[in-house]
Amino acid sequence: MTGIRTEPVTVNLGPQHPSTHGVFRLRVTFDGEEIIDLEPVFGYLHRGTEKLAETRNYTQIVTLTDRMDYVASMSNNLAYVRTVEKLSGIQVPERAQYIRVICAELQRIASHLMATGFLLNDIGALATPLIYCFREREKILDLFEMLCGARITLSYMRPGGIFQDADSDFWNALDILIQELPHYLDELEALISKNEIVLARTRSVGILSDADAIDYGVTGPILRASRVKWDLRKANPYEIYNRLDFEIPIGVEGDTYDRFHVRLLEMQESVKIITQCIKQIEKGPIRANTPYFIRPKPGETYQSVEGPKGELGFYLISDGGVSPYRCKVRAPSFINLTPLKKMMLGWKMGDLITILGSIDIVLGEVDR
Amino acid sequence: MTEILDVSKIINEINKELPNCIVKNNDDSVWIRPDDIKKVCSILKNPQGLDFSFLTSISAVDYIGYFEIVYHLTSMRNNYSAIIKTKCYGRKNLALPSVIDIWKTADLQEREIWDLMGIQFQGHPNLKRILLWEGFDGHPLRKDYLGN
Amino acid sequence: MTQIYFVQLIDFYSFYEMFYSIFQNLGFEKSSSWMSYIAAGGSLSFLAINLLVLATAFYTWFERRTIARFQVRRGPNRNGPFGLGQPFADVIKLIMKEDTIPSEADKPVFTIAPIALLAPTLLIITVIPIDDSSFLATLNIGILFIVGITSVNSIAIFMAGWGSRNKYAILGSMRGAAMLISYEIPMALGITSVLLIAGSLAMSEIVAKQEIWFIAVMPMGFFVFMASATAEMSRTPFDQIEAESELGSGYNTEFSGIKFAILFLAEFMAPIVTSAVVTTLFLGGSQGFNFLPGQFWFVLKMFVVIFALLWIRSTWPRLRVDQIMGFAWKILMELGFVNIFLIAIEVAILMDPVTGILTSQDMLIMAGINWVFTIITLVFLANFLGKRNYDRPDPVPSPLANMEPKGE
Amino acid sequence: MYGLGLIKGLGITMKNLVIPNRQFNIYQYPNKKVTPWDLAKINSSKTFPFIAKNPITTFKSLVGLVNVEERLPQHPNFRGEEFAWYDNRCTGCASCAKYCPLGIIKIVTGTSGVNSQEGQSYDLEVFDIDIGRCMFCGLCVEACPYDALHMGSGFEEAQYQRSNLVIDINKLKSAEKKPSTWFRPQLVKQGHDPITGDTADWKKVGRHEKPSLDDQSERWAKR
Amino acid sequence: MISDGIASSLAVEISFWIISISTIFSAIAVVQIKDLFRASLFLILTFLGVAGLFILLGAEFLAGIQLMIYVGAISVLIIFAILMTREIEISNQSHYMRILVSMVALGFMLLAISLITSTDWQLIDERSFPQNQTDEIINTVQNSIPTLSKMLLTEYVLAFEMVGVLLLAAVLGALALVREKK
Amino acid sequence: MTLERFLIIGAILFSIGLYGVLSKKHSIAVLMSLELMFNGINVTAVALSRYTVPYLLTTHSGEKVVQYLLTGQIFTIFIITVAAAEVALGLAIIIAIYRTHQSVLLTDSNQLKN
Repeated sequence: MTGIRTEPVTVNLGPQHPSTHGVFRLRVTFDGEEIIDLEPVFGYLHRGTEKLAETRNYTQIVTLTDRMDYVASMSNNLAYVRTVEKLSGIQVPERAQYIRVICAELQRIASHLMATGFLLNDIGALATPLIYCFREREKILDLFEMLCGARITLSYMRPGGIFQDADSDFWNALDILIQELPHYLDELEALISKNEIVLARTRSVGILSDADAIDYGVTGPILRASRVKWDLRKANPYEIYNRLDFEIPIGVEGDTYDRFHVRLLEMQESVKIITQCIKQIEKGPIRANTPYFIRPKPGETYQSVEGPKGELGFYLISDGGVSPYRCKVRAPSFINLTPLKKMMLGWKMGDLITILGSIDIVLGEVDR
Repeated sequence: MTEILDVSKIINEINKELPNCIVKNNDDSVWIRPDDIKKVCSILKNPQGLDFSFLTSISAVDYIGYFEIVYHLTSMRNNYSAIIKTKCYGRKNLALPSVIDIWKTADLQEREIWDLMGIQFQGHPNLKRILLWEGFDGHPLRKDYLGN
Repeated sequence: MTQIYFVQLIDFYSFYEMFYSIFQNLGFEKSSSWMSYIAAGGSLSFLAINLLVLATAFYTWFERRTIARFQVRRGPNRNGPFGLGQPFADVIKLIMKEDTIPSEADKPVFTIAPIALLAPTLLIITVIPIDDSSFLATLNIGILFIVGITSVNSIAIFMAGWGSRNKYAILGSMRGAAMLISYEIPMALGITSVLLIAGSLAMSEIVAKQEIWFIAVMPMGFFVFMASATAEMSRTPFDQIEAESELGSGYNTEFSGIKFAILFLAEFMAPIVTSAVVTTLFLGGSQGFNFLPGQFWFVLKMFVVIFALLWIRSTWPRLRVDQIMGFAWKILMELGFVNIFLIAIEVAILMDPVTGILTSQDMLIMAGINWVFTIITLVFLANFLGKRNYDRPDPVPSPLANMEPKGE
Repeated sequence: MYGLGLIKGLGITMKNLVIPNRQFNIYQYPNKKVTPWDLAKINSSKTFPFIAKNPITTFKSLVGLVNVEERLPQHPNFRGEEFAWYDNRCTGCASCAKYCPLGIIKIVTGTSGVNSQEGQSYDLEVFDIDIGRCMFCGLCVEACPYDALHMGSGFEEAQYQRSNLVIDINKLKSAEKKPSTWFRPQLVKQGHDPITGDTADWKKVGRHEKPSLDDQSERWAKR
Repeated sequence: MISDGIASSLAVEISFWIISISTIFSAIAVVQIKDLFRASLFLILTFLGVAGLFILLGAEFLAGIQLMIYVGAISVLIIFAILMTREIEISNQSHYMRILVSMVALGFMLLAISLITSTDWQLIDERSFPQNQTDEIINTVQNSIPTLSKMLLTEYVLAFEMVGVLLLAAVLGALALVREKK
Repeated sequence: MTLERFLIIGAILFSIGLYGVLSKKHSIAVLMSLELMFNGINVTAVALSRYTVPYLLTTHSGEKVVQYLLTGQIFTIFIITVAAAEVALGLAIIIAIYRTHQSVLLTDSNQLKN
């Protein structure tokens, strides 16, 4: 490409910037409008979750995981309690597993709605699709409020199950939501994914090839957008996912549009999963008999779930005490940022924002 | 279901090319000599061999006497996983070869380990503090870090 | 003409005569001429500024309410009836805020920039004929004046961006200047096609010639003009100058207090002024049914245009900066040229060579030809452009992953 | 066709503008503008008689000057501030303090007091909850073996100073007892709803009742 | 006749002086001010002043053109160039010969002024041409745009076309010069 | 003094521009001064066309030559157009020079061939 070369300008995008999705900072060097270099700067929200976890007992850490990916607390809880259960050999009752899966999928819809809305906001749609998305997300948050009394920081799951059974309010509201949601998702798709301006802004922008995606270790919708059909719900079925029938949507070439479209499709799959769960669920206990102070045998385990952002894993090492010896979090948002430079170099400033938006980071998880 | 690959297969594969680099092993993980970690990783990544194309995560654990670096590997094509470990002894000037040439995903994770555990990765192009600021004193995830 | 006049003719000369007689009666025999010039000018400016500022205040309320409804929200509704007091509360808040100037800023440039942005917008309204009269109705270069005056905007945006010594602001103002210059060309082309039929630069003449509204006569010209006017006032989908998700706030990042209020005023005045210009050029100005005065029809048409702008603003995302420039140079300019070419041929054939008059029958013929031509062109362009972006293969799973357990 | 998507988008936004049930569930907290129709409903009279009787109020509400209070709808499960603490259930065992992940509950017990639930117990001298640092996870409530501590349902606890955010024992004692039904299935069974203003006394909230004297003596005697 | 109405009033006189003084002041500022960006802003002020002079001279069309091209296009181009070359700090220096040059310029100005004032200009008034054309002349001068456009496309059509070609060539040349080869 | 004062303004603008052209180091400043000179000439041309009687008008008094009253304005239109072309080219050259010499000062670009 030829063009007028000008002096490079270094711009600090963030930590306070409307579309860095938190306190993320990018030090970008522009040549005119084109990105010639960039360096992500992290740590503005670092709270030392892993260190804090070493001084708390296994139940208390659930509250810490809420605050990592704060738009998808359920998935964090699920990933954590699954690791603890594996470490200490707790068997979870079936009803609890079903409710966990329903919650995780609801949370996935909520998180994807937020990602889609903010991506559209980054493209410049003046918050209209964002608010349509939030309208639906709000209903899911209302469901969570019925379930566990909180909307964002849920702390719903406990090692061994969940702390409280869902009552009839919840099931009725869930039925209504499941009936309405596909319609709204279709409308959202019609509003956005056929819009020529969105296509012009996102198609073939920030392509990440399949080999690169695996090499850079990205997971979740970004990996699937790059044609890699890899989903832990199918590849390594946890809870009761092997009893459910659902598809893994993949993208065409791994551009921003695919990342965005895969999320739209995944939401519809999640609706399917929830419908099946509602049909299959039976009455029963919701929590295994676990002591408050869990003392697992010395050992270590790594367990991961497919969170909305990608593979969310916990690596726990127990020394036989009441709190883990080491608690390492494989945070998908953090690792998904690795190919940032690969995706962004050579694109314009507007593309930088959309590519970053399509990765869908949450700074609570990036910095932990 | 992602299976954990039989350790003997990994040992065979490594021993074919690099004998004497395995320190010990148990049911699910293999301990490698720290100097050979890069070569072992490239053997494991080999698409014709075990094809561990995906590095799930790198973790560092401080066992007071030594540090253990844990590599969780996944093969996406064959759907199995493995755990490779290595030990670094001492508290100061710890160094380990970087695997960033083999898996690019090691970039941010190795930086994080350097930041929080203080293990240097040789060959990493941009080994700076990541979550804490430059000029921070100490490495807070170490067990002997007291803070201020 | 049995029209009821709520407002007396407010043009410069009626003011002048009024003041002239007043000064004559007061006893300034000799100097009454120039004094009444100054008085007339002053009172006209006062009127224009206050009218526009009030209209802008109302417009901000209208915009916020309308967009809020589009976004399934409520919008401001607390302050006074229907939230109508909100703009005034905003102004009071902005005035009372601390007026910060960055220490590195180019202070005089930084200070003058808001005024330089506001003044051209204010000037435009003086030549708009609201019901057969305007503040300066007799200006015979009316539309040229508008085009010339709007080009000052880019300088003002440059001053604001450069003066605040902020990288976001400079990026925004560089984008702004490039974009405003580019879109002036299609805008001028759109206007030229109007002038070809109207045969005059004066705004009142253009209105008088619209026996059939020009939007019906030349839809393509309207499209070109509307698109470039939207870009000129930098609203979605062309709002690259501010682009709040990319540049923070673009050229007005560093402004606060009363300076920001003035920038904000200029920015929100632009849709009013633009819709007035569009109404005059394409929607027949104050033409309408006789049972209500012309001002009413004019304002009604303005509201329709503003509503359409808001509808678009609340629906469409923003284009990228190179796509915007490409749209101006590759599509709009060509469409503008084609439109002029077409109109020129039609005018040359249909116009009475002696009197130079286009009858309404002629215009109907032109309208028929132009609509057919426009639809054909747009469909052709759409298929031509759309092929590449719409055809997308089905996804093929990558061979690098296999979720089935090994052995199966 | 290229360009149709844009027009379709315009149609969808217009649909959302026009159809009323597409509107976001907006609660105009803390008060709501009302129309004359709503006012008539609130005063439980028919619309037209109401308008005829109160023309001034009708006009005022038409221009949007009449407000009525509107609360945010909450589920009874909502876990909020204003802990509900029943001192005659509490034995001062400090399980809550032990379970708090942040360690913000401070309990000091004195010499023996009497607990209505279990007979003898410690006397609580200090019971401070620093809700400035509380994250409302509810682990303390979950830990309480005697159902003495409950989450509240309030959320309007803004203070000018952080030190005012510490709830001490007097505040806890004197506070209105509106426990949330969170982790208290017995309250759900009773249909308790703290948002409508239900208060619950200590007998109502517990999982177990005070045993009669005979029961007690029998229990100890069997040992 | 032509000097009737607007041109004769004192208000126009006042505006003439305001416009001309500010024009000359800003022209001096263009060459004297240190900061090049501000100098370019003063250049814009000069352009605006000249547009005002055009309006006073009854050439509204030219004033519009002046606004469009000088203010809207040329000055923005200049500012772009200033920002692109990024040497505002070097600023608006003069070289060592400036005193000599200023003497030359001053001398030229004095010469021109003396020539202007000493020449006996043959001004338009009613006596200079036949009575039957007076109305036409007034119409031509006061409503000049139709006449101008007609002249551009009849008498000066060759020049008009050539200017168009020149502009095209200039645009292409500028693009060719500025483009980087790779 | 109606004509003369406009002419004097034109002359002053021209000589200020002349001073700038001859004395400035910065090439963009030179270009700006050049624009000042153009403007001085424009003012002069329009003023002359407004106030003086064209030669043709005096000789061909019987024919339709009234339009020649506007010759000065036509000239100005052409001058403005040419100025636009000149500025575009000039700035392009300046940027090209800046790219090779890393300087915009005329004193620095004293080689024809780099």
